[in-house]
Amino acid sequence: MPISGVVLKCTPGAATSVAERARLLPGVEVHAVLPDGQVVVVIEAGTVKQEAERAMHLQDIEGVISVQVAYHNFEDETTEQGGGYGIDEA
Amino acid sequence: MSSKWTIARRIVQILVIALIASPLVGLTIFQGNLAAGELLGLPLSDPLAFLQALIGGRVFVVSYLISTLIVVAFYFLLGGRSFCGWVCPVNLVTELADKLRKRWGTGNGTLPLASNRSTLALTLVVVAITGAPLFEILSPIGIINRAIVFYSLLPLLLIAAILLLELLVARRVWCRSLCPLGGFYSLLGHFSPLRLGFTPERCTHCSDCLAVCPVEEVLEPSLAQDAPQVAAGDCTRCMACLDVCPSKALTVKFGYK
Amino acid sequence: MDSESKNMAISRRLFLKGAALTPLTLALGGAAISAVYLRPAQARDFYLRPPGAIEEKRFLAACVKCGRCAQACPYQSIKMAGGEAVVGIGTPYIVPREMPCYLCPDIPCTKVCPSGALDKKLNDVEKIRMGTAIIVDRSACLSIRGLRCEVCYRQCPLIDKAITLETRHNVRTDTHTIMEPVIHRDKCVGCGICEKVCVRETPVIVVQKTPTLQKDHYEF
Amino acid sequence: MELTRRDFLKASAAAAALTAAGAPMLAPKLANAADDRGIKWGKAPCRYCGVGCCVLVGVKDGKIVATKGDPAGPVNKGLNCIKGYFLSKALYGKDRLTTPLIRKGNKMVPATWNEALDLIASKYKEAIANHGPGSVAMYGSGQWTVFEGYTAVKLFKGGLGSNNLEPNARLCMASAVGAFMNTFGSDEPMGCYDDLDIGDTFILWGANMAEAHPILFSRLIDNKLKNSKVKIIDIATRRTRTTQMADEYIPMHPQGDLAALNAIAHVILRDKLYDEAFVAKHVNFKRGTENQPYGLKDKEAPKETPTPLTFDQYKELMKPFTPQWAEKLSGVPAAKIEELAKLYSDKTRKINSLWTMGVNQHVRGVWVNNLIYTLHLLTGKIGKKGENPLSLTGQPSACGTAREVGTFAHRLPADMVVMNEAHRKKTAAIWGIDPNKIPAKPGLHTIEMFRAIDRGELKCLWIQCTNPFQSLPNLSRYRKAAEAHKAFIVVSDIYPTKSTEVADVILPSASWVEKEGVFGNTERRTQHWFKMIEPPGQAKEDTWQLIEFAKRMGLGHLFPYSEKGFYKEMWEEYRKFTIGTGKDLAPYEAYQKVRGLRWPVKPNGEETRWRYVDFDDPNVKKGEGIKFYKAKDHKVNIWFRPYEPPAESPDKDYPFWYCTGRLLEHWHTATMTGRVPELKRAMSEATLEIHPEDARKLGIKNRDKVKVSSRRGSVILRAEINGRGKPEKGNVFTTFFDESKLINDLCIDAFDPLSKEPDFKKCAVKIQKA
Repeated sequence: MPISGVVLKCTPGAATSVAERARLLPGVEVHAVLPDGQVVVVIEAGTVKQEAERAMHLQDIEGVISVQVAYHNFEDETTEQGGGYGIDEA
Repeated sequence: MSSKWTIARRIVQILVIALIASPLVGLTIFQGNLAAGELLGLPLSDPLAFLQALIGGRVFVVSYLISTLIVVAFYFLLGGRSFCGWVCPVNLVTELADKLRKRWGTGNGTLPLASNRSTLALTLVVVAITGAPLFEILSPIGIINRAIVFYSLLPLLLIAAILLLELLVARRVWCRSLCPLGGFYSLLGHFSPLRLGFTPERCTHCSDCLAVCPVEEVLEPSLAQDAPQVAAGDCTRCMACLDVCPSKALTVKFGYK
Repeated sequence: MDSESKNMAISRRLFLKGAALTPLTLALGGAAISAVYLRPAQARDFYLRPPGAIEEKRFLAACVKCGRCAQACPYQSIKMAGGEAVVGIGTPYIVPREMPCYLCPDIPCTKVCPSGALDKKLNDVEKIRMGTAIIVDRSACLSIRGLRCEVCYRQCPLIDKAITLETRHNVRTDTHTIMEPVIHRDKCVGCGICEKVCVRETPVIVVQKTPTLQKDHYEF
Repeated sequence: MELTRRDFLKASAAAAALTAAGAPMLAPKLANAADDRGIKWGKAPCRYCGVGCCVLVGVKDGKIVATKGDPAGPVNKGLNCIKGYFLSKALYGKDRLTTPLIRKGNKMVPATWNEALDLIASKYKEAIANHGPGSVAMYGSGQWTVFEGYTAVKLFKGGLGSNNLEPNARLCMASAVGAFMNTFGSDEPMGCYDDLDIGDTFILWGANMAEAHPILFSRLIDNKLKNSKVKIIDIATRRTRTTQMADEYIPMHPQGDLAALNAIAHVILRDKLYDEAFVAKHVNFKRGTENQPYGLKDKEAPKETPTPLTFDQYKELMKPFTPQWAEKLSGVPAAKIEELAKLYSDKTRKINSLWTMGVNQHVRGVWVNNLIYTLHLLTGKIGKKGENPLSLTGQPSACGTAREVGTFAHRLPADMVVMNEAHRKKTAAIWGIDPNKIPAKPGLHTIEMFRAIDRGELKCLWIQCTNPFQSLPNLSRYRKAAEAHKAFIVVSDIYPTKSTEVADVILPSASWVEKEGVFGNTERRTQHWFKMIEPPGQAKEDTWQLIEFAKRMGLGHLFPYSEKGFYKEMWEEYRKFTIGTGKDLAPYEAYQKVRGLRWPVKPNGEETRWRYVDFDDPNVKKGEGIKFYKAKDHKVNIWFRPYEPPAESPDKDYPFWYCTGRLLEHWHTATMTGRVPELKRAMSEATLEIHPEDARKLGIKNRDKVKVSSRRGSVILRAEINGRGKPEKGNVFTTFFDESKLINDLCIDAFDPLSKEPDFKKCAVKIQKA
């Protein structure tokens, strides 16, 4: 279950529209739009490859200057199943 | 020896309690209590409570004054401390204490009669200085009233304390000596036109009336002087002396002599 | 006669003793009660007075404890204090969490008050000032945490006047609105309905004695 | 703990990113792991409304010890309304039903499951033997899980040979279904909740979202906070909490929607504001049958025979519906109608229409739904991101169960109907039964079902998961019939209700996470949960009850699922109905891990947010743009629907409009929320909202007790003036949750001839001081 926390730096005034578009991408959750024009998102994906793809899509959004990964988790979690009621993500 | 006055008095006392309790069964003839109430639309207010509210709360309401004056006029006409003897529910308690005391022979002391005028004065002074309605806070009358209507039972401890005091220390100490409302009515009653008449010629000097009178200071001076009237404001108008007098030397008289 | 004179003697002695002692006792009692009375703040925390109650210190004197306001209250919101209230014994009070004031349009409690402790002339429920509601625990308020609760707001009899909802973006979810109940002290009558209906175990919105208004010169 | 592992990772990710961005104070607080020790967490959709919020359920020692909003839930992101906040308490009321009860005279006597089920089976057998399968029925719910609804459909339509199966969704969504079907050829919306986040113009037709769809409303308002262009227009007969936050409020007379919508269309046509190319490519015009009765007489069976129209004929027909004409009927000023027409056709605006019970509970409910689609179809404002009509549902699985599984008297799974032979054949093939077993004639719809009890024609009725003897209109007729025991009535529920009062057998049910289940919400999101706790006492889930009954009816073979793979096997069987229909559901496992998926689920397992569009729907090829592939010839219908008056209007004797509805604190008849002390305290009794001026004229003051009477009954309520809702002059409003009031008794049981959905929003009452 690769999960990463990403900071998007945006052109002035574009943060809101960037957040709006980022939210529409699969596996992307917008966590904050900061007043200084940065957008904080969390990417969730099935595989590291898919995750990288999703990060690329973020780069493509109009108004995004840079994509900076601040946190990255890619440990394989498949061994940890069976604890809860349908909430383990493989 | 008849006891028709005592019976009448008991009926009135119980009727008063019944009136106070009447809203509990949904009746609307009487609302409120002895501090202030409304009987069949007629507002009635305790004059001492009025004075305390006026002095302490610095509020003046005309209708409140009128309702107070109605009460003042009523007791002025009846004279003496007729409120104490006929209306006040505490009287039932102190008379019970008196009975028990006589049976057990305890607490035979007596405190001076006039001190309730001092408590009246003190109450008004405390109210004026602190704004606290001294008597309304302690009033066993209010406590009994609220116990009846609002089931506020804890303060009844004060009533129990009065009962104990009277049983163990001195007879009728609350009503005779401490109750400022009693002090107020004794002042008012002093000027009442309705008085106890005394016909010395009929008197057999049996002293039955003196024995039965709850306030010995009332009859004794007048009888000793063969005065035609008993002028004391402290007479509770219990009329026990009338009931007990074998020669009808005591009567009810209207007017000053 | 002998025994009689003896009795008289005793009574005279008692009389003299009483004459000295009684006023002294009474004076001490009065002083004690006055001392108790010097803690009015504590009494006020406990009491929410019925509508139209005059300033607390005067109210305590002006109220003759007749209970007519309580008898006139159709919701039994008004209770009569017992001995635990010390100086306030027998005075009417409202515990909003149990039964708040529902602001009867004709305000019957004030109409029956004989002594003026409750202002008879009060005719407009919006002019009642029993206190003011305050959110005492913002972190426990579900609405402020972004949940759709706002029960206090919807139940407020002066909805959109005494309590309004202030909306702001929920930064955490980024897709929802926080609808925060905001109390307007100039409009709040202190009826306590919000305190009664608050869904938290300990209500986070409670009616308090009107706080001292802090004056400054800023106007917006 | 494992739950939180994922959230923990996500929260850590967000925290790290926020710290990197220089705003660590915004970082989410990481849950203290020690707090969760020993608590096993599971995910589930909320038990209440159609919004479909996700919650996390914490279980310890076989008891729910905590619930919280699920931060991973896409709809609510960890938030809930106040009902959802107290979800677990709804299961732990003191008077949970825990044992089957059988009526002996006036008493309900505890019985074993065998006794109760044997009795029910014998009664059903007797009725079928003597009066045919048409004499037995089942009344279910939009709160049934998919499994419960599916079991009931298979049992009744495929087993007992009776189409007398109805969900309470007939009282709530039937009109929306009718219009989806006759317009698009497939039920349920093309758009989704994302439209609420990205659209900029929202027209609410008689919907109080603020209270009835709390979390969605919070999303809608957030859009407004972020985007100054957003405009929310509330068109209604009553000022509500929604009005308070809307940009504009347009008061309208009851039934005025028919006129106002027609006039908006008139202006769009008159001023040529329509999208000519879109209309030419995608739209057919039709005229339905007019002047249909209102279903006030028993056994009325109105039929619609449509006639095709050309665009020109349609334009000609629409000519009389001028804004001035509409102003008289609807109270909406002509200028406002012109404005709305401009707004609907404004190319620079993403326009959305939102509606729910105000439109659906309507004697011409399908018509109003049709007319809303007319505006979107004429202007081509449909099938776009952030621009769609969206019918909001009321119940957690009105879509997933009642509509998709098809528990209506005329429906089969996945948009199929009993009247269609091909549909019956397909169904029979999946079920492995003789196609002739399924009757071709629709069964009794809800109102007719309860009327048939009164007439003595229906002998047995089994009610599960709903409370009709509080919620039906013209209640006293149906209560009296039930009280006279004109039919054998079985009620499965979790608490005593106004319906168990009249039951002959009461069965204790398992609720929510006491069983495994699947719900489907408004936006086609299918959500799964596991069983987490045991039901109390002998309570059993509704599917078990039905299958045990089926066994006694000799129909056990219809449910050949293994004990271990029960839900998966049933799901996979049900899923067969959906494959290749554009309503494709995912394999069972897929739902166990995610917070729901919106159908049609793509072959790669991804969900579809927008239907009929080439950028998202897998059934539309890239480059095709919009394709209404479920409609005949891929063309959808614009219907000519004129104005017709309501079944009953105020008059001299009954001068007020009476409208009933829902509020935030309670759910429907408060069977569950009424057991939550906090909610009971927050809202304890139904009140009558009345306009201050009307109240003044009647001498009614706030909180006075008033008697409200219609031709059918009366009820005493406290008046509420200037409260949370303010009806327009001449209207009064009240809420139906209060079981001590039975306010629906006053409602007329008139219904839409097309959808058979009763009108709870319009009847005439008088008001007196009590």
